[in-house]
Amino acid sequence: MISFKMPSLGADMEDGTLVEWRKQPGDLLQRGDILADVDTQKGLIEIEFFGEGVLEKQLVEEGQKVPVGTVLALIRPVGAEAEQVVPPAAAPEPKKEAIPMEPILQEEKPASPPVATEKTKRIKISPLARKMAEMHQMDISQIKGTGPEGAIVKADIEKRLAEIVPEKEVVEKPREVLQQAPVQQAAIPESEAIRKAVAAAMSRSNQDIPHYYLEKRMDMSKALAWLKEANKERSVQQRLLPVALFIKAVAKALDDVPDLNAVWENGLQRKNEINIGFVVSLRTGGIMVPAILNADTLSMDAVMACLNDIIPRARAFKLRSSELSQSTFTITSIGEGGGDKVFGVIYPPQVGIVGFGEIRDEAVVHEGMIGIKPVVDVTLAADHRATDGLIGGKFLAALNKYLQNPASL
Amino acid sequence: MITITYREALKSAIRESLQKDERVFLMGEDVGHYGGAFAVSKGLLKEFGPERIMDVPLSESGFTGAGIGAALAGMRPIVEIMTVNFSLLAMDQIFNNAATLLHMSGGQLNVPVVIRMGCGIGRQLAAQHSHSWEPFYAHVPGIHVLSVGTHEDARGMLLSALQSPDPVIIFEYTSMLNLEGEIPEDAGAVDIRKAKVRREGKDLSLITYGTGVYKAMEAAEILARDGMDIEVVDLRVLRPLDEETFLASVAKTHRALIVEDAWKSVSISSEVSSRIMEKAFFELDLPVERLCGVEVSIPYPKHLEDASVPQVQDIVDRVRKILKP
Amino acid sequence: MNEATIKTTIFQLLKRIAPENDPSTLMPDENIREALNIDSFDALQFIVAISEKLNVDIPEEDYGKTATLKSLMAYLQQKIKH
Amino acid sequence: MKKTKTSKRISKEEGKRLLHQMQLIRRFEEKSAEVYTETKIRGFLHLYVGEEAVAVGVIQALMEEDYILSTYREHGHALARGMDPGAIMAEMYGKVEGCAMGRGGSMHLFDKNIHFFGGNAIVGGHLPMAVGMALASKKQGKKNVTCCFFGEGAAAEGEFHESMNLAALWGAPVLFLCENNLYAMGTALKYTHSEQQLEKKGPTYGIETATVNGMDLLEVMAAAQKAVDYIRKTGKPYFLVCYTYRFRAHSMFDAELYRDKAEVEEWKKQDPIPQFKKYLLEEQLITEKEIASLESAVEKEVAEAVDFAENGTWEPVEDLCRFVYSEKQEP
Repeated sequence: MISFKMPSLGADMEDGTLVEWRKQPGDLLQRGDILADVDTQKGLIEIEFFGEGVLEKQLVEEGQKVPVGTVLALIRPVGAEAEQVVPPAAAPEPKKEAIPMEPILQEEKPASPPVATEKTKRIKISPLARKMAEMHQMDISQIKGTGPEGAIVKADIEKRLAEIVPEKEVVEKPREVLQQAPVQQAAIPESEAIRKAVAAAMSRSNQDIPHYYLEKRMDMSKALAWLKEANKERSVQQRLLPVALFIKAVAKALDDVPDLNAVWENGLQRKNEINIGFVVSLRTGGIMVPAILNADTLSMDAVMACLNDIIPRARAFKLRSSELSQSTFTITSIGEGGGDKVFGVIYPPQVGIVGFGEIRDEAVVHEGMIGIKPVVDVTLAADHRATDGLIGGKFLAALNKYLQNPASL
Repeated sequence: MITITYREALKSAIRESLQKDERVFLMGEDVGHYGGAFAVSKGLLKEFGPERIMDVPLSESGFTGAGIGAALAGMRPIVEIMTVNFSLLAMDQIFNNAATLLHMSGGQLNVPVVIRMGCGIGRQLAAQHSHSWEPFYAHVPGIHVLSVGTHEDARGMLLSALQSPDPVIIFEYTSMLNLEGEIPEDAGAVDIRKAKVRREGKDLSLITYGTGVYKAMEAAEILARDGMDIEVVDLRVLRPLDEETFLASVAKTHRALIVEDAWKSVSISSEVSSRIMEKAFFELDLPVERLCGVEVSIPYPKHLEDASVPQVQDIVDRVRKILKP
Repeated sequence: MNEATIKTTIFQLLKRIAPENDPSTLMPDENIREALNIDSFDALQFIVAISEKLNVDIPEEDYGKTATLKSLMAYLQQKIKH
Repeated sequence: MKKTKTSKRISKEEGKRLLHQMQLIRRFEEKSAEVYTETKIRGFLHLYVGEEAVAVGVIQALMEEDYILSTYREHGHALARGMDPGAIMAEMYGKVEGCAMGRGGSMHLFDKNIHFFGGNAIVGGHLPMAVGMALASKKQGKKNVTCCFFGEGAAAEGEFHESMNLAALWGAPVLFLCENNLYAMGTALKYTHSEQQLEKKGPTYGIETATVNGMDLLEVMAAAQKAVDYIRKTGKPYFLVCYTYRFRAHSMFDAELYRDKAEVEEWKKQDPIPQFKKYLLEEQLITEKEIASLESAVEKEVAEAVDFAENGTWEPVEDLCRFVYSEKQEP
């Protein structure tokens, strides 16, 4: 039995009203015969039968409006016997089969409106600045924006980073840029970014911090002799440099004079840990100041191992931001050929920086005799808001004590 | 390097194309006896004869369609539509035929036609002769849309376009025809897939095309004196848009100003801005800004005409405002 | 190991430490650290690398013998022979 | 069907071939309508029923190397040109096996190999292209003709007039073949043309022009041959207006409010297929039995086309953006 359905004459035809049956049960139907008239949005259309057979039963009455696909009549094919007709269930068949070429792009359901979660005032910040702030885990509510409508922009983040710890942002940003940019492209050269960050931090330091300076020449003969002996026992990979000694000695001295292991933020705030920031100069210009954490508790070998780890990484711009943000005091060592003395500029908000000049042989008076000895000129630059010369002097005395007694380190 | 006008560069490319490939012919209104409405094809009729330099009647749809048909049948026609303003009469041919045939035929039919159009604003030609229809054309997949903003491209874009198996629309800027510029003596075909950084800088990306390119370059010079380091990106290819180049530029400078003569709404700059938002949002330190044609029919008086599209000083002022608020 | 190999190794290691310089421009009697602007830390790293790469032990008291290209070459050749 | 002075005597073989073509078009179109109502075919579907003599009569006068451009009512032209019915049906199903990989559908049949250039669905839009293709032939020194089918609706478009002018001006070998079925969609000729004798438009451009009864296969054949011969000989364009009639609606969803049933019935008396059968029988070029076997062969062909389409494959969605630009750089 053939089910004759309400035809689909266009994607925009959804239903039709059967106006008139043109054939009656028992009529012989031939291809092309008009079976019925159907009213549509576009007007009356004659509905054509494409097969041959006998109209068995009409299932829809005249005047009835039915969806496309509804069975209108049953037609017995030519040659088939008449049979008991069981009308199909009243529900129309599905309007159309699933055709794969139907909408490829499905309409998205409207998303539920965003629930307001932030009760605080919205902080305007540029996407780049937000990315930088998140990378450095900065609290943007503490940053004053200078961009349009008071928005925080890159420069504000850089300024803030310089305040917290110099060059922090340069560490990971170049890699981030390379990862996120749609194509490989030259990011801002690291050295240039570092230069900017150093400039910002140092300018601010000189503007905001009233420095005072102390200087003391220290005898290095005992320290160097100790190092020489120590290195004899060590393989080339494990040998110590004088700077390891300096770091350890400074850490111990800070333990003795804790007012210099501090920050100046609404007054002097001592820090519990002694994390020594060590100035690493970069071959391309600029500096990085990674921290050696809890240096006072480390053995000399551990300090040296730490240097062996962080200096190459600093030079390859592979430091973690935490390594740049945690120092509580800074050492700069000018090294050979650099200068007899170095007067540091304090990294805000720290309150002091110690500088070691080149170790060199000098004529010195010792117990009434003039002799030649290796010496180093050590300077302290300290924040006069936080401490006075008395504290500074105590620190240098303590440092000297340790350098004259290296075994105690 | 040789010094050459934009017009001469265009002409030398047409001449070279005609010499190199006998399938190439130029057809357009007044290209022959008149010498081209802008004298770009002056002398070519004498050199190549009427079969290859064809004057056509004023029937843009007809002759553009004929160019498309000739391309379908194996020729390499260069159709010149005197100005972009008249190209509206040929849009059915370009959009419904040239752009669709390859796709509709399931990849069977290529339409290697090149359609050149004079365009641009600035010669006091008033509303009907001052259109910037680049955005219209750039909207349509299936065609390549090129914008000739430099002498190098005036010399090279046509040569490359004739190598394309698909339709290419070339926008040429009539206000630049007399401008002199330097190109290498052996300048030839250019890459017609990529945008180009015309000037490197790190403070802001000026993204533009067409006449915007020389204006942006001049503006960048002026700004450099104030210590502002501006990068100029010449989009060149408006469809398919080369987003890599301008996204990389924005990732470097973190600031973008897009400049174009076309009306701001639904324009090339709308598209570029949108792509930056979609793909380089987290590189942005300031909102993307645009300097576009004022939304008015282009008026006749010079001072009003000048005010209706971005000028060098407008670019300079806007950049200053962005970088030094 | 011949002289050329040693020299190549030295240059490679110097290049790693001071990438912006060209070690092949070094004069034989020039002080390497001064010429290439190498600090004490990098100097130590260089010694470590040399000793690892060429498998020689360089005691601290011999550091003075490594100051110039000429002396370093001589020192290493003599070391390797033994 | 009257034998006219111009109509030549045809052979038995040719008679059968021509009848077969017309019958194939008729049944193919009816089948298309049927599967359309089953939603197998979607979009617009314009059927050629009633106009078969034009496509068959004109195309038999063309040679293999001639170009053909047609309209959105082009199934008949494609079949008469020899396009595979299965490829056409599959195209309408939207299957990869279609003649345009299913990308075009009913209105965009293409087959470069038989020089069939669409399937162009903007009324009048393909006329300038036809002129250009003919211009290319001329420039290339080829002797082929470009045959461009269009309806009388297109003759009101500017592109018709531009193309007539250009073709005459350039001496482009185009056959402008107007199928005047009296209705531009649902608007009668009298409402769309100030001069309803379209053939008067040709001479104003200096184009050789003729009209023919498009319901009479033999007359169409003779007129088309004359036109093609003229073009090949002179290299100039030719304008041939065929008066014809479509028996079915403009497209599937059309209540035909614009014309009387009586008018349709009147035209059906001129149905080209029974006319041609009658002629062949009278001339003893065919027997009833041969007709029956021809019809059942056509029936089978159409059924096979549907089977082919049914068994076709859907193009993967990942391929959506193919053919926007050429995959090879050199054309």
